[in-house]
Amino acid sequence: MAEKRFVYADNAATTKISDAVFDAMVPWLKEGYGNASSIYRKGDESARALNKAREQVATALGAEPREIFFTSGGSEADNWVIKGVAHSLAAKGKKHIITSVFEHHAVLHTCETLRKEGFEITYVPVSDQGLVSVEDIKNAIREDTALVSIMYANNEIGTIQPIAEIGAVCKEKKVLFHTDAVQAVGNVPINVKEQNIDMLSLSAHKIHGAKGVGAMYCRRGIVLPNLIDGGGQESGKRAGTENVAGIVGLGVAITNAIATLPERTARLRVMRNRLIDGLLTISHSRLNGDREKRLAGNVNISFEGVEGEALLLTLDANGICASSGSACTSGSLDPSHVLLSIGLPAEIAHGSLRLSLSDETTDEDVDYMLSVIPQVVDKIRAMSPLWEK
Amino acid sequence: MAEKRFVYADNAATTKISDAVFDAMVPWLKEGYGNASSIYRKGDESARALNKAREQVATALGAEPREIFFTSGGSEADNWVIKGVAHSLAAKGKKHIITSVFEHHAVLHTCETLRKEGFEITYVPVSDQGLVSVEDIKNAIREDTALVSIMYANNEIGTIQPIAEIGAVCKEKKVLFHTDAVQAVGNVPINVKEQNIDMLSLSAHKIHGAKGVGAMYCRRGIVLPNLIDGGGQESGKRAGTENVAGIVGLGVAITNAIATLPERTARLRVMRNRLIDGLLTISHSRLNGDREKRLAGNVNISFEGVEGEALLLTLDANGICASSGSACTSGSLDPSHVLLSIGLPAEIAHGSLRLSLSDETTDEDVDYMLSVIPQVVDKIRAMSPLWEK
Amino acid sequence: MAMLYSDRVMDHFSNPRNVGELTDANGVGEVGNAKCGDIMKMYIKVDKGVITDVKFKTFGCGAAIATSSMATEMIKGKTIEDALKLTNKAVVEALEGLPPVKIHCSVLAEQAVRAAISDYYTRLGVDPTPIVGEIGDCHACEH
Amino acid sequence: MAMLYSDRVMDHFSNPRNVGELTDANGVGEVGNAKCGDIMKMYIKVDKGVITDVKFKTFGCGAAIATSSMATEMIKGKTIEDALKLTNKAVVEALEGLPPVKIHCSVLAEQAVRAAISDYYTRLGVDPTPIVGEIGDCHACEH
Ligand SMILES: Cc1ncc(COP(=O)(O)O)c(C=O)c1O
Ligand SMILES: Cc1ncc(COP(=O)(O)O)c(C=O)c1O
Ligand code: FES
Ligand code: FES
Repeated sequence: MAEKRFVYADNAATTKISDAVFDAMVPWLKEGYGNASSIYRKGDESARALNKAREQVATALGAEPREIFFTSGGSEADNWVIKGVAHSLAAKGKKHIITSVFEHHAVLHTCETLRKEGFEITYVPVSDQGLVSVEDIKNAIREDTALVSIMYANNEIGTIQPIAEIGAVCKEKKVLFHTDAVQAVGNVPINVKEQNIDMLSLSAHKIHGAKGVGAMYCRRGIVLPNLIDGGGQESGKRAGTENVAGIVGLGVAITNAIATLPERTARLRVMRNRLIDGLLTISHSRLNGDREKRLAGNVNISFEGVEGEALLLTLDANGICASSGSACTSGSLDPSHVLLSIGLPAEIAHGSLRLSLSDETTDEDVDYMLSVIPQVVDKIRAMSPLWEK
Repeated sequence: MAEKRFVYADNAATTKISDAVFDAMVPWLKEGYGNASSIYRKGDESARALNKAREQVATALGAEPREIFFTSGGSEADNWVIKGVAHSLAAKGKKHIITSVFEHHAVLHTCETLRKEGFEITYVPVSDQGLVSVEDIKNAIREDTALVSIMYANNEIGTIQPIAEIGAVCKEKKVLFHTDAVQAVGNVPINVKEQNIDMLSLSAHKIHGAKGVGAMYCRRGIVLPNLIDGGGQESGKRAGTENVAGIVGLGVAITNAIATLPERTARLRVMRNRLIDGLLTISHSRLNGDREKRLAGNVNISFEGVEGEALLLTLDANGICASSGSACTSGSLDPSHVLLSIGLPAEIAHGSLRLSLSDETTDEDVDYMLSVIPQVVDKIRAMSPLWEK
Repeated sequence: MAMLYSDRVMDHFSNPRNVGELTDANGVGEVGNAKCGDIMKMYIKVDKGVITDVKFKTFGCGAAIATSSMATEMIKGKTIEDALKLTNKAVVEALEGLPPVKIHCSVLAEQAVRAAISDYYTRLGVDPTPIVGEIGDCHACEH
Repeated sequence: MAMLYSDRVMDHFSNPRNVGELTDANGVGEVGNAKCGDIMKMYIKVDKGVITDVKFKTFGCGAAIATSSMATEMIKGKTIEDALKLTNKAVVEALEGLPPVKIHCSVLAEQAVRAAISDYYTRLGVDPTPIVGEIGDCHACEH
C-alpha cells in the first residue's frame, strides 16, 4: 500500500473550522464577552458583531438581514420551521405536510412527531438516481397542505434537487416551501428570492464553521411561532443568550464559502470524478445517486459483500475518515433509509461508502484513497463467508 | 472621582470565559473536529470528550451521566422541560402548571405559550423579600397539576428559593418538579437527589463557560418528549451535531465552579455586603430582595428619581458595566416584572441597579463602584424635573 | 439587543447642552408620562418673538436626554415660528439617527418645545391652540 | 455516538486470529441473519473430543469480527465440553467490553461455536439437541 497518510473524507458529517473562522471567533471567546442585550458598549460590540454576521448570511442567500434568525444548528432550524408552520396552520385546518422519503432525520423524525400529533404526511418518493420529481410534489399538494419541505442536497448521496422548480410550484399553489439546505449552502449557488424559497435551514459546521450554530431564513411576512420562547433575542423569535463567537464564525464561513464557490466546486468535481471512476473499477460496485446532479464533493459507492462498519474501521486504521450507509451510530442494523429509497437492497446498502471532500482535500489524498480502498474491499470480502471471488 | 477603571459587574448577564475553559475548548475548535457520531477515532475522541463533560456535569449536580442532556443554553432547557412535560402529561388530563410570577422569561413566556394552547398556569406570588412560599406551592397543587417550575435563584435580585422544601412537597404530592438553576449552578451547592429535583436547567455562560451551551438534567425514568427531533445524539433525546468545544468548556467550567464554591462565595459575600452597605447610604435607596437568602455576588438597589438606562449609560461612560431593572433590551418601558413582583412601584423599579460580581471582581473594583455610583446618581437626579434635593 | 446609539447621541447624552432651569423663563412646558418613566420639562425665554434662552430637565432614558439636549440647541436663537417647525424627525436626523425602539423618545422633545411655546402664549393671554395645535401625551409610550 | 471500542477489540478486529476455512473440518456452523447484515461461519476440527483447530469467516461489523476472532482463540485446544461453556459474556470480558449496542454481536460468536459443535455431532449421527441445546437466530438483531 502507499505510504500511510491522514485523509479526512467526511466533510458531509462535519468540517474543520477554517483558520479564518477560528481567528474571527477568538476575540469573542476572549475579551468580547459582553451580552448583546446589554446596554453598555461591551454589549453593543457583541450586538454589532451579530448584526454583521446577519448581513453576511443574508447576502449569501439573497435575503434581507431581518429574515435571518440564528439557531443552534441545522436540526433546530428544521424543527422550528416544520413544527412552527404545522402548529400555526393547523388552526386554519391545514394539517398536511409534504416531504420526501430521503430527508435528513431532523426533518423525517420531526414529521413523524407531527404525524403522531394528528398531522398527515405525504412522503414523495425519489428516483433511482436520488431525485425528487416536481410533478410528484405538484400532485401531492392539496387544499389542506401547510408545507412542502424538500432538502436542497441529500447528505448521503449528494443529489441536488430541483429547488427552483419546486419553489415555483409552491408559489403557484400558495403553499409554504421550506428547504433543508444544510448540505447545499456554500456548495451550490442559492438565491431564496429567485428560487421562491420561503424558509431555509443551514448549519455552520458543514462549511468550516463551528458546531452548534446555524441559521434559519424565514421570508418576511411569514408568522412562525417560536420553538424556544423567552428573552427578546433574534427579534423575540428565538430566545437565549446568543453564541456570539459561533455566529461571527458562521458569518465568516458563509462569506468565504460563497466567495470561493465556483473555483472550489470546479476543483472538487475533478477530484470527485476521479474517485468515482477509480472506485467503480472495483468489481460489483455501483455509484449511488445521479452522477451530474450531485454535490461537487460527494462520492457514494456500494460494494457488494462488504459490511459498512468493518469497511470504515479498516479505512480508519489506514488513516482515512469516511462514513457509510449503515446507521452505525444508532446501534441499529437498519441500512440507510436514503440508500433504500433509491432502490438498493438492504445487503448492498450496508456496504456503501461515502467520501465527502472539501477544499482541504488534495490530489494526493485522492491518489491515496484510490490505492487503499480497493485493497480494503478485497480484504473484507476475503473474510466473508458469503463472498465467492 | 477616582481614577477611571474598567469594572465588569454584570456577571448575572454573562461572564467572561475563563482561561481554563478557553484552553480546554481550543483543541476542539482546531484539530478535534471529528463528529462524535462517526465511527473513526477522530469521532471517538469527540465522543469521549462529550462523555467526560457529561460526567463532570453529573458530578456537579449529584446526578448520573445518563441523566444529563446538553442543550444550546438555559432557554432551550427551560422550553424543553416545560413544553415537554406539558405535552406529555396533557394526554393524561394534567393540564395545570405551577410557576412563580418572577421567573425568567424563558419560563414565563413558555408558560404563556402553553396557556394559549389551553393549559392553565398558576403563578404563585413572591414575598416582598423575593421569596416563594412553600405553603403557596403546596396549596396550588391539584389533581391535574403536571409540573411545578420554580427558579433556584432569581436572576435580578438573586434571592435563593427553598428548593429542597419545594422538592419534598412535590415528591409527596407526586408532581414533577423543575428548577431553572441557571443563576444558581456553581454558586450554591446543589444535589438533585437530596433536593428531590426532577429536572433542572443550566447554562454555561453564567459560570465562565461559552455562550450557546447549557444542559438539562432529567431524572431517570421521566419520559420527556423531544423539543428538537432528528439524529441520535444525546441518546436520541436532543438532535443536532454536538457543540463539542462548548460542551467540553461547560464540563471544565462547572467543575471549577464547584471546586471553588465555598471560598469564592465567602469572598464575594464580603464584597457584596460592602457594596450594599455603601450604596444604601445614598438617600432614597433601597435593597431589593432578601439580604441573607441571596446569591453571594448579587446586589440590586433602587434609587428613587433615577431612570435606569441613563444610569447604566453613565456608569458605562465611567467604565462600569451593570444592568438595571428596566427592560431596556426589549425597547419596552415596562419596568422589570421581578421588581414589580416584590411590590416596587413602577417609578422606583425603573431606577434600579443590579451589580453582579464574579471571582474576577476585586476589592478595588468595589471601592471604585462605591466612589462613582453615588456621584452618578446625584448627577442624574439633578437633571430630573421630578427630583427635589 | 443593545442600544447601538450613535456617537452623536452619546455625546449629547454625556454632555447635555442647556440642562437646568431658567428662573426668568416666560414659557415652561412639561410633557411625558410618569407611568412610562419619562418626563421632559422645557423652559424658554422669548424676546421679540425669538427664543433667546432655553433650558431643560429630563427624567428619562438616554435618548430622551439626548433629544432634549439637541432640541434645545436647535431652537435656541430661533423665532417661535421656526421653533414650531421643529419635528422629532429633524431632531433624530441631527442626532444621526436613533434605534427604532427609541424614535418615540424624540417625539417627547418635539412636544416639550410646543408645550413651552404654548405656555408662553397662554401667559400672554393668547389661545395657543390655533398656533401650536394639540400637544397630547406621548402615545408611543403607552403600548 | 462513536463506537468507543476497546483497544482489545480493535486489535482482534484489525488482526483477526484464525480467519479462513478448514478443509478438513468435521464441524461447520453458520449463524446469523443476512437481513441484519451479519453472518458468522465457524469451522472446527475435533480430535478425541478436543478442538484441535478452528477457523472462521464473518460478514459483519467490527464487533462481530472481533468476537469471532476471540471466540476461536478461546475454544482452540479446548474439549468440546469446555467449548460449550463459552458464553458471549466471557467473550465480551476477554475483549475488555463492548459498547452496549454491540453486545448482541457477541451472541453470534457463542452461537457459531454451538452450531459448529452441533454439526459435528450430527455428522457423527448423534442428536445434538440434548447436548448443545437450541441455537436459534440472533434475535438481538431483529429489533
Ligand atoms: C434564570 C435564568 N434562566 C434562563 C436564562 C437563559 O439562559 P440562556 O441565555 O443560556 O438561554 C437566564 C439567563 O439568560 C437566566 O438568568
Ligand atoms: C441535510 C442535513 N440536515 C440537517 C442536519 C443537521 O444539522 P446539525 O447537525 O447542525 O443540527 C444535517 C447534518 O447533520 C444534514 O446533513
Ligand atoms: S423617552 Fe426614551 S423610552 Fe420614552
Ligand atoms: S453483529 Fe455487530 S451488529 Fe449484529
